Amino acid sequence: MQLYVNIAVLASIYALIACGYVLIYRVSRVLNLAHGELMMLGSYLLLTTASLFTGHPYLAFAAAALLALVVGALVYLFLLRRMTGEMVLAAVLTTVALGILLRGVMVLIWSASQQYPREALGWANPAIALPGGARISTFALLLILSTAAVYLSLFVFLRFSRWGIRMRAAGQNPLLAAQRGISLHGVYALAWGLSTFTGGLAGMLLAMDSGLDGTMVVIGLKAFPAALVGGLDSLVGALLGSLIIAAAEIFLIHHVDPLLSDVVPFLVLIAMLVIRPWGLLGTKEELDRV
Amino acid sequence: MARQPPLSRAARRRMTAPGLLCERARTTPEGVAFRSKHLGIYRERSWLDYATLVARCAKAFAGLGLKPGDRVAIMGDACEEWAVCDQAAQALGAIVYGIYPTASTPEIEYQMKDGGAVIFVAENQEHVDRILPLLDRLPGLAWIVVIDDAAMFAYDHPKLRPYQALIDEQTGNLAWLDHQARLLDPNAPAFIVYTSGTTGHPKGALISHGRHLAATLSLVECYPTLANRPHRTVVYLPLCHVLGRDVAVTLPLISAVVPHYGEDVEDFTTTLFEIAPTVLFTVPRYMQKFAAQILVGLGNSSPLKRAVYGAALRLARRYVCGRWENKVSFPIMALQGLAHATVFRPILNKIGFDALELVICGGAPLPAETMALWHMYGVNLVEIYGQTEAAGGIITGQRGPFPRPGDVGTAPPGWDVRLAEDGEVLVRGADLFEGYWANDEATRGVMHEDGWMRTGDIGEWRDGALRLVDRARDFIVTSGGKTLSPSFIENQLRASPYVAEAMVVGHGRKYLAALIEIDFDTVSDWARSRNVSYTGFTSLADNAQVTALIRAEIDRINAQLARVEQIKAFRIIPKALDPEEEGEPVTPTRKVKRAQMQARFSSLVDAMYDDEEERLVSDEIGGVLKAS
Amino acid sequence: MSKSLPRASGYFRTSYADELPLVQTTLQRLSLKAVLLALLVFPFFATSFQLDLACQVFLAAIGALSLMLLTGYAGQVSLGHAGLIAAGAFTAGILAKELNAPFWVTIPAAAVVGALLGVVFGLPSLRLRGLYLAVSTLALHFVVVYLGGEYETKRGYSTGIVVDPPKLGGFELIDGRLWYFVMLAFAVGTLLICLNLLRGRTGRAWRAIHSHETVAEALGIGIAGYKLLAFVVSSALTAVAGALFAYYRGFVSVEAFSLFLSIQYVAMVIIGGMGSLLGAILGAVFVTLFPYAIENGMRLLPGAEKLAGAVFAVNYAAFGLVMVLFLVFEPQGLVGIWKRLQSYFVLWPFKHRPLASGRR
Amino acid sequence: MRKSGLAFVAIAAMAAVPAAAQDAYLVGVTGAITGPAAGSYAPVVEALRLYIDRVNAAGGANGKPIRLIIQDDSAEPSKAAANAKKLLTQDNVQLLINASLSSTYAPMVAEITRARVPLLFTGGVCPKDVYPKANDMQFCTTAYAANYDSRATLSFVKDTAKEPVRLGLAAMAIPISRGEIDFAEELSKTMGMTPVDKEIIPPPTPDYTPFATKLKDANPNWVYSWAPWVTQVRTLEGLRKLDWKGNYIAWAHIESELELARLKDANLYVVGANSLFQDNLPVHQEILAAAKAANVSYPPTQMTEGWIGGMAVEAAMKATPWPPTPAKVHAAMQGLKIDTKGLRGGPIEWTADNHFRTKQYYRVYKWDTAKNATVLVKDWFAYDVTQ
Repeated sequence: MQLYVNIAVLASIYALIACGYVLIYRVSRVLNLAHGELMMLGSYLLLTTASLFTGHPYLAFAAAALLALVVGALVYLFLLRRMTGEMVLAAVLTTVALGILLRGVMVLIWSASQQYPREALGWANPAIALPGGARISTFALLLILSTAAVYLSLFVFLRFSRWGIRMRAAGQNPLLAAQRGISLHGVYALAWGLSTFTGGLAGMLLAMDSGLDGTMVVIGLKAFPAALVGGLDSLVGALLGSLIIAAAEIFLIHHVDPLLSDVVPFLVLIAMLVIRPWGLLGTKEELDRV
Repeated sequence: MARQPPLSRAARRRMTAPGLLCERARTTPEGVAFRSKHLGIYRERSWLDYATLVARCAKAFAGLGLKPGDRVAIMGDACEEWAVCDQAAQALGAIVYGIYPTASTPEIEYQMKDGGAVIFVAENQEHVDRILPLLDRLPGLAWIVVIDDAAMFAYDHPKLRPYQALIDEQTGNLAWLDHQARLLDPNAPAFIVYTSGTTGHPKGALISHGRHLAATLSLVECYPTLANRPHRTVVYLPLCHVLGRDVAVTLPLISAVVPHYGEDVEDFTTTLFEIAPTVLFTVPRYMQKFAAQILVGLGNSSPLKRAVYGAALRLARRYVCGRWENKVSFPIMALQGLAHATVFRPILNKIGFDALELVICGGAPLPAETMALWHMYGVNLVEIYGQTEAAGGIITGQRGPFPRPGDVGTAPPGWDVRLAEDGEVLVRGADLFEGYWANDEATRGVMHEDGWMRTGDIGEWRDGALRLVDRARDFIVTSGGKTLSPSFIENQLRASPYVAEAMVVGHGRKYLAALIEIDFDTVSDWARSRNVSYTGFTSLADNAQVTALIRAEIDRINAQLARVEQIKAFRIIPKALDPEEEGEPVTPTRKVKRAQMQARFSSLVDAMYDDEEERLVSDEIGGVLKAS
Repeated sequence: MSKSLPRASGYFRTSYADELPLVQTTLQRLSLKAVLLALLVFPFFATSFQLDLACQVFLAAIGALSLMLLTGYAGQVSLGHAGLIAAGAFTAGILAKELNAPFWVTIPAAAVVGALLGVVFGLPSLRLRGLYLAVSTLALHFVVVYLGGEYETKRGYSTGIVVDPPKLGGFELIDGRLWYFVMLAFAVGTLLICLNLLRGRTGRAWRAIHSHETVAEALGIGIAGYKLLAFVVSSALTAVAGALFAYYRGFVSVEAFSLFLSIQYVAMVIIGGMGSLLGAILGAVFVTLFPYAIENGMRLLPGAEKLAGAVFAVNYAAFGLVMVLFLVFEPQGLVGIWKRLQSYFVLWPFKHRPLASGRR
Repeated sequence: MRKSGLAFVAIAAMAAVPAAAQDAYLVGVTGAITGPAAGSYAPVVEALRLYIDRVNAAGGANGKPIRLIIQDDSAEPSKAAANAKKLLTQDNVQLLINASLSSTYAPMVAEITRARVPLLFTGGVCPKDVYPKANDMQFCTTAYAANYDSRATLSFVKDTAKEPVRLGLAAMAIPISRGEIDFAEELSKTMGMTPVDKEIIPPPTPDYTPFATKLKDANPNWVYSWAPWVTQVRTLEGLRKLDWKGNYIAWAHIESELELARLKDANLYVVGANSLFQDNLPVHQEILAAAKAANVSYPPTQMTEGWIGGMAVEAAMKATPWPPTPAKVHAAMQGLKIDTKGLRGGPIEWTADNHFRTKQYYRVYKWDTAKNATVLVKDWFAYDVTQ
């Protein structure tokens, strides 16, 4: 039973992170390799708001999440907007460079030590017993719930809201969308904002559950195969991919060799790429050349 | 590339071009006769290759029934096949004449009828298309030989023959050609050059083998470097022009000049750049054009670069003045060396002019300003004065190096030049043309019984050198009774980089006015650099800012002119002058036909005077209207 | 991308063979000689640290050139470069350690291993393109590094395999100056291999595949073969760089071949300028030396001593910042700057080439 | 040309080489100041700098200042090698210090062996090379001592456990940690314990629960972890989350003092060689004061290792007559005795063939829920370093 809980937790972590990749890729065909850093930035922002709004943990949390949204939009407006029309690889490398820059800046501001935003907010993280003898920590449960909430609202948003429809339109055919009067820059900025928001949320919840240090960046990268296995432009795919990767990882840890957990997501990924390069639920597309 | 033994004119007069070709092929079979760009590389043709090609072509022509005395017309841009066909026809004793590739259909028809060619050599399908509709009216024309048959797959005319196939099936060789050449009479006519007169139909000047060789020798006599060391030159003037023929066909035979043909004449700037010629034969229009391009290019350059250029130019001005006087102080020379290395040489390198030792410019008057500018850039530009009727030779030429601009030099040995009472330049010598083809009346019009030939140009002597004043009949007498030379003023106007062509009018009028054709390239560059939007030539010509630009240019030129010579009004013609179009008031060599021009743009001309009247009136009354 | 005309007038070709020489004009020949001379003289004036930097640059240049071949010319994106370097380094390290193999065995062996891995890395390219291909190579990188790590741990070389300096008849290659020449020779050799491949049929095929695969196929180019060839050549060269790295640094360890290394190589290619071998070299120089440059630059700032604790974080951030600036403001890369600089002088004193239109 | 400005700045900066002052003892440091591992090594470098600043303020060594030249290697082996090369050949340091991950050791050792400059490890694990019979050039001051640590830990476990020990082991998937835990596994068998499970956990993992689940399922009553602090503590938290109530013993990294107070876990033991700040020795007050004055970005409780490293540098330089050469520094270090003023259980003594220490002292701390404070469970106990 615990195994399934573990899978659920890991899958929601991956899914919450992966939807950030998907949101941006879906509308602008750019792979955001700074997602891990932006995620970490989100959790550091929480650290700062926690010290700003001492005694108001919810306010601090909301402020940090909002800040993450704004940061994402700003990243697009000031940086990625200038990369439109360049090679896709150059845009991807720009996000890599942004990641390096952010990492340096974050060490500069918050130093490289372990941080515990949960303590700063004054919250506890008791474990909850589940039926079947399994246990889960409060924030891990919260993470699962948040992931569910985020995905649900994203589905609703993309399907029914005006901006959501615009985002889908811009993703399907930017030229046509622009001709219909949709502000592409607005849509892209929104996608970046939402992506950083969800990523930041993932970072914050992870940091609340287990602490915050420089390795969070790498966790951001680990969610990447999940997004790709599911199909880089499909939210449902990201969910499914996360589940597959998480399940594969946990079964391997438990039954084969924990060491493999590092390599397995990528092995699953290779297998996927060979069979269905565009992912489980992704759209088959003629990909851009370099 | 063996040096030519110096041969006298008299000796040359006893030779023929095909004969000389055979001689070269025997003495220096491996020497490079010319290079011709084909699919990106410059194919080298040795003298033996050249002679063999000519032999096979001649055999092919003979196979087509060409007999001595028959005429062969060649229409096309300068290319190696042009020269080969020319030599082949001459070798058979036939008479060759070229038709300008830009000639209009009536002109083609006239020249085909006048010359009576039995073979028409067309460079490509474009020229075939021009001749085919005329075939019914040209019963004497037996064959059309097409040099480049790339676009000919859909043509099926019994008179069409592809050049390459003709050549390929022949086995002519040097010995055969030699035999043919020995049969030739040096005094027999070799070719006809149609003079592109500014009035009436062109007249065909008939020129014989020997005299042409002897006359062309005058160039080598004037500029011994041509024979003294190997030279590269670029062929881009049409070969039907006598200067073009000299460069591509005759000079290589009697000097050490190696012609280079580009892939296409249109690309001749590329060809110039790649070849970096050491001598160049050109007409003023090109030198003006190149200068204009350089000036406009510099105008668009960064302020630093412009400042450096400006400084170098000021220095060069001092240097070149001293150079003309043959007194240059050492510091100036050293500084000029510096300026040359840092500024002028890079400029010249861009257009392939940096290796030039000598630029010979003829065919039309060269504006002194243009010449001075090239001298400042360090290009040894000399002006020659010649006429088709001089059989390919020059009447006078500046020896240089770096002669003072303004005259056309002195006559080479063998020519007598004198001025008639009215100032007309008269020339006498042993190597003049034979007469006009089938037009004895015209021949008599220029050839006096005493051997003097009228050139139709007005000249004067200045410091022992001939200075051309004007074409004899091109004078303007204003209503004020002043006699003015329009070409002098036009030359001044043409010296502006923005003016392609200018015609001054004012005969019987109160003042002078000018019709201006703008130089599309430079003006459009200028317009782009100032964000002036335009769609084409006409919209550019219409543009108020362009008008202002030209007005400024004219004002600048007016400042150097006497009061009566000043241009008081001008109009920009709305359309580029196109020699290819029928009835255009311009010759294939882009000489303006005055009468036609005036007729064509009469409304503009009239407007200049009307408008001016109105303006004068409005000036008078302007104050009144504003006051009320 | 046909070969451009010489930059100076007066160079015309009378046969197609004239198109082949790598240097066309006198100026080019002279500058090539000057550069070669400078490269040959440099070690006699440089400190050992500068020599070390130069060696790093040469190593990076080999890697960057081979990546440029693959990405910049054949159009196949790879994020697995570090994996290939690791493969080369481990091949050399393992052979030297286990079999005591001399370097003239290990280096070709590394090339062979690289070539084989190239086939493996290249296979996905037959089905994948663009980012997906990049990700598949990334996955292979993880596999290579995993295997290397397993070897290290299982054999007990927990802090890395120590590789003895290469020996040549009892003579040990440890001198920095000697290493400089060895690295230079390898770098120049790589450059020549790339140049020769690119100016022939192979290079044309790669470019055709890069521009348009379907059209290239229609032209009769064997897409699969040439793609795999690109991977094989690039991987073999990269593995050689890895083997050299192992000998030069004297050790092999998985930690040295992180994903960041792959990113650095991609950065070299892009910062240098896509589709240009010169760009690869410039990119290698820039990316290798830039961190040291920032460090020295920071030292020059007033009060740098006070910032000592923050200097390195700033360095790190500055590297990212400069990369961002480059990508945003200079998408042509260093080679773009170089070309502008060059055309400033080549076009001197013009801004554009006059008479370029060819119109009369 | 605006864009090429960047390149020019870079070139200009390259050209500027800092002038080396030759009136000081020169010590080169390369450490993981940035990068993922920075949390464990940056405080060491910071403390080292602070200590040397104090020494210099007090007149330096033999009247000459000690100049630290610090380089960042981000825990990358090749960067460390390049740093070493630079410090050795351009700055001509007389002593080189490594405060970085163990993967940087091999390339640096290769460099110093050639240059004949002593190398001091102050941040990471002491390599076997400093143990007797020591490698000539390598020295170490850090608390970690491979194999001794596990011996001390397991002996403590054996002494403390009231029932047969079913030992769970947790390592991070880096060679040094895996090697130590493998050793501990074998050792535990000889000591009569039963190793029930060994988890090797990849460094960046978003959730430790799966590993903890497996560990818990093996039902150990003791879990021993010798790995970077992250792995140790996250595994513990995972186990606790799963309601595992057994005893957890881990290595006392520089973070442990704050972490014990944070976790407040009654069954968490830490084994270490450094005394914690709660002892409030004069030297601790000294560190606190210095850290406060310098306004450092890392908690002063993490500065012990760097401080000891500083003590070693000071002692070595004071024993080196002016003008210093690497050989003189090396000679001085061969017979050095560093008084750690209570930061360790005893002095660090180096001999010609032991560059580690003659005696390695250990202490065990844990959190006492009743006292709501960290308490000493077992005071200094020592191992002779002989082999």
